Amino acid sequence: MKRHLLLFLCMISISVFSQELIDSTNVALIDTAITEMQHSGIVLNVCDTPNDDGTSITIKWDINDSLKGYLMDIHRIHGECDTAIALDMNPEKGIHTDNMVHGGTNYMYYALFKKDDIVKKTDNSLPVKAIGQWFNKERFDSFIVLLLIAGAFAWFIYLAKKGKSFYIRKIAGLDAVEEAVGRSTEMGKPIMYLLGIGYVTDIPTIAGLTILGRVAKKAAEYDTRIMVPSYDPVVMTTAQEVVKEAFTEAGRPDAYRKEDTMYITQDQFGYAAGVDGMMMREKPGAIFLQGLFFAESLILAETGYSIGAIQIAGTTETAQLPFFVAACDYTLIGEEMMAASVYLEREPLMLGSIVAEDLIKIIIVFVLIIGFILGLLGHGFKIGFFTDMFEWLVRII
Amino acid sequence: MNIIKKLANIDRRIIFIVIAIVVIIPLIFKPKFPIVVSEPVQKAYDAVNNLPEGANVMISIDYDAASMPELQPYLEALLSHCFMKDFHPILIVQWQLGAPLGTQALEKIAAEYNKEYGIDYINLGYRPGYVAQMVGIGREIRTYFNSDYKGDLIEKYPVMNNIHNYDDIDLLIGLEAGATGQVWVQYAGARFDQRIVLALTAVSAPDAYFFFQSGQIEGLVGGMKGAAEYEILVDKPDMAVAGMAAQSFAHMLIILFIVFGNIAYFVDKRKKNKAKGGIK
Amino acid sequence: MIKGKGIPLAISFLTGTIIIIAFFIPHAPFGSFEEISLRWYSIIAGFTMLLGVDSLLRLHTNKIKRKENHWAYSIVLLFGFLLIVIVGIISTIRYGNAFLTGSGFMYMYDNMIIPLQSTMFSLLAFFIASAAYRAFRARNFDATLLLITAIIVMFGRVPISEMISPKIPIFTEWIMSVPQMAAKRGIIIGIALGAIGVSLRIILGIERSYLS
Amino acid sequence: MITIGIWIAAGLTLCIYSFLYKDNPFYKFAESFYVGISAGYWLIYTYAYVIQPMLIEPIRNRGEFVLLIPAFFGLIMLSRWVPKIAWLSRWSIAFMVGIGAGLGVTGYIQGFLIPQIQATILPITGFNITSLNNLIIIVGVITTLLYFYFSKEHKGILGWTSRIGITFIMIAFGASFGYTVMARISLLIGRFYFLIYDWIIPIFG
Repeated sequence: MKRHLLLFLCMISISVFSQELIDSTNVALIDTAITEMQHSGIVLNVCDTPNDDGTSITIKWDINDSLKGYLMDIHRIHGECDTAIALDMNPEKGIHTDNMVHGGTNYMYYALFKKDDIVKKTDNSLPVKAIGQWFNKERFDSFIVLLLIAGAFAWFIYLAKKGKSFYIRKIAGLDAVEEAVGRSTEMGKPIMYLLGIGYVTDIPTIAGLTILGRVAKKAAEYDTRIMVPSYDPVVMTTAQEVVKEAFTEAGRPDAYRKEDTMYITQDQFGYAAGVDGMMMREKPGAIFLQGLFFAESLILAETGYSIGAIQIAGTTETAQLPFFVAACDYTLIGEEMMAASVYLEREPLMLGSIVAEDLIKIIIVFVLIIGFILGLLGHGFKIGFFTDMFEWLVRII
Repeated sequence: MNIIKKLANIDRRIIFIVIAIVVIIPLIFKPKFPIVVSEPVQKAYDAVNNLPEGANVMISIDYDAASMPELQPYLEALLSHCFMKDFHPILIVQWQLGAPLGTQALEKIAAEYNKEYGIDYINLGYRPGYVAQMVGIGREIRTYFNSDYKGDLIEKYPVMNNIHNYDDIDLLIGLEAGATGQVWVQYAGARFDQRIVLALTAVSAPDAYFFFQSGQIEGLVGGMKGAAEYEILVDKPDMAVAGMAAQSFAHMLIILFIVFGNIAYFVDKRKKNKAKGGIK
Repeated sequence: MIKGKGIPLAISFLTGTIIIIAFFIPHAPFGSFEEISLRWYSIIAGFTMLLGVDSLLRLHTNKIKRKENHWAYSIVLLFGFLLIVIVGIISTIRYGNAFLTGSGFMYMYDNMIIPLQSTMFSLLAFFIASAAYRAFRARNFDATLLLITAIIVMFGRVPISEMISPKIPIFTEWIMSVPQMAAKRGIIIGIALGAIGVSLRIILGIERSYLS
Repeated sequence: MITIGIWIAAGLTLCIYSFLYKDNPFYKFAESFYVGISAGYWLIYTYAYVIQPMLIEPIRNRGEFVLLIPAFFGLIMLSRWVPKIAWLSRWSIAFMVGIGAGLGVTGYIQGFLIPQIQATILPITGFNITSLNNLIIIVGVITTLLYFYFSKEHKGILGWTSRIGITFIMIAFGASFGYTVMARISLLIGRFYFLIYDWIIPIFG
């Protein structure tokens, strides 16, 4: 079902793109008007702005030396209506876009060049229309990459659905979850799970929520309290649901305490201070820091270290990872954290998507190696053919 | 051996006092240190310096009081630079908590150079929804900023006459304390080819080097040290330059801490190993 | 039926897909979808603020009612909250917008929030010093490398090293712009791929933990 | 002239710093107060910058009734208060997550992936410093990327390259560590600057 939807998506995109090719040729023929400048021979080009929604017209001109020091006004004519769209502009820029127009209407433009008392006027341009495009050609490269990635995903998810099993390597920090929860239980201390200061739309937060589900389930099995102080109210409500479901799955819905997943404040340091105080008071035996962390990471990790908790951290914020590496027992670095959620779920479709990501990585590595070889042969050994190939490769990317 | 062990288990509060002293004393006596300008800061300076006459420079305040010591000195040096060259700074704010900081610096430096509000510069203030805004400015800045920070319509101010979207902004300078800078690169840079210079807190600066190398940003000013370099470049040494002495001593102290901590660690480890050997 | 995950999954699928398609289509109405949806996002997020405030107030009023440990501080918290909200409402009525310079609300911002926030941040300097002393150990090759680089960078980025040899800052800059940059780029490419992966999984409904 | 405001600011600053001695009532007071006022601040903020200008004003003055859709999603978010209909809030969450996911895909491809790959295709021009640096960059990016290869055990060539990768990563982390230390010290300098020059020195004239 999903595979079909994905294919459908690709088909629509392709058909839209081919239609765009036809559109754009028409645009080039109809919408370009060239106007001569009085006395100076300056050419003013007006045309529809490409790759937009049809509410903008681009005006271009080449300035010559005789107009140095002049200021420029541009006027738009529509029927009887003459509107100044730019005043006292520096003409050296050579380009101006008028984005206050309606699509499909004919407009004309003229410019005034002013210096002291001298005013030079251009002829009115030929009528020009703004037209919306159905495909943004500047984003063609992104489109190809998206197709490539989406294709890889579709393929591996298809394989996973057909029952192919995939391997995923061991991730050290995750195997320690059991140990951390177990030790906390032995000591009769609660577990604290911090999702950082991201929102529910931030991907590390989502990965953190998945890992939370697993940790909460373990906690429920061991009958240990799990506290989730939150920074964002949406994350809080989502976390409540995740924990509740985990407790239900573990067969302990009665042990679920809603108030243990609480809101602190939506202020970075208010949050850090609040969590800090809570750590000092509750002395959790294990602390998980999985999500989006910024400057508060050090305060949290240092306090956690000082109360002697086992700490398992993970974030994508590279500036905070060094502190986690230093103060925590295990750290999931960047993408490891996202793979972690898959590793925990062991769900075939998820595994398939990780393999798809790995395939893209291999493609990137190959592109880089080809680039390196071409660069070496082309620029290092000065072989013209390879130089051209190298420039070509850089350009197409 | 005993001394090392004792020192290793020293009370945290002693460490705290030592670091406080090391920062306070140079702040009071203000010794002078030479400052060498690094390449990314030089590039940031050149990007501003080589702008055409009357250029519009959009400055985005994406930090708050918590990062003020790192970015405020740069903001002041940058504004001085813009006013010296008669560029038009257009101030916008993406972090609401930073709005008063931007306004303070802008009014202070504008008064120094006798610049007039609305003609030479403007302060558009804060609007919520930063990604939507960055996308929106690509089409028309008035969708989001139809009035300035006081609520006056921008049509009143000639400086905004010809400014509609990124095409009319010669350089965008983001002062960043978080991930907003990446979003500028991702949206204003990637989608609209806006030229960007970023000034970041030292925490975020290392993560912006690949943008600098790839040319997605043209210059990079990192932390108070970067601000000090910029102050030297515009020849207006101020708070950042004054802070460099305290910065130097504090770094030396922390290096010392790490080295000593590790010596204690290795001595301890060797002892333990010996003890183990003895039992065998 | 209606209570299940079907409708939410369909909503995620549709919004995600439309935003991706709209990215490539500048023509109306697609061209402005991205911007509109981001504004809508802000509005919905605004409502969720109420949930958070409610949770916070409920937690602390319960603490006061049950006279739990440190309940007196809950009173301080409620007092701070009510104080700024009342001042904010008064300022809004008087100035039309509480955020104008000179309002009582901004006075509280300048003299309470700024010092509290920036002092909280500067505590980090102390914690970093103690972490440097007590936690940063050359346990293995990786940690040793991390520490040595850290020391070089810390030394090379302050003027004191420039007095000893001008080559030190140059070497530091090289570390930053060559090996450091390369590793960060590798990491960011990985993160970008991972993020795209998670996003696609959400859109396709494979990742649904956020709905549980 | 030192105002009451500066005394309040200095007082709160010292309350927070008292935490360095030990957790104490002064710190707890400042902390609770901070959490309270920042929650209140964001509430007022949400009204003044989101609900009022983005929802109420456009509907009332410009008749943009389409905004009732996000308002509806916002309201059903509040269904969490009524356990019976709490499931409705999933719709809002799904909507927000959907937006995030859609933006994630296009934003990362256009903003990160393509430009960063392009910038890593660097020429090797011969035996010189630039070429050496370019070589190091290419090797660094490739090996770091391979460290994050998950579907194969890190043995043999892959083990060897990911070993180099983690070395690069540790150098990068070391550099980040150094820079972060720098940042924090700067903040301390800023705070002491305030205490010395805005508060203590004016007290003594």
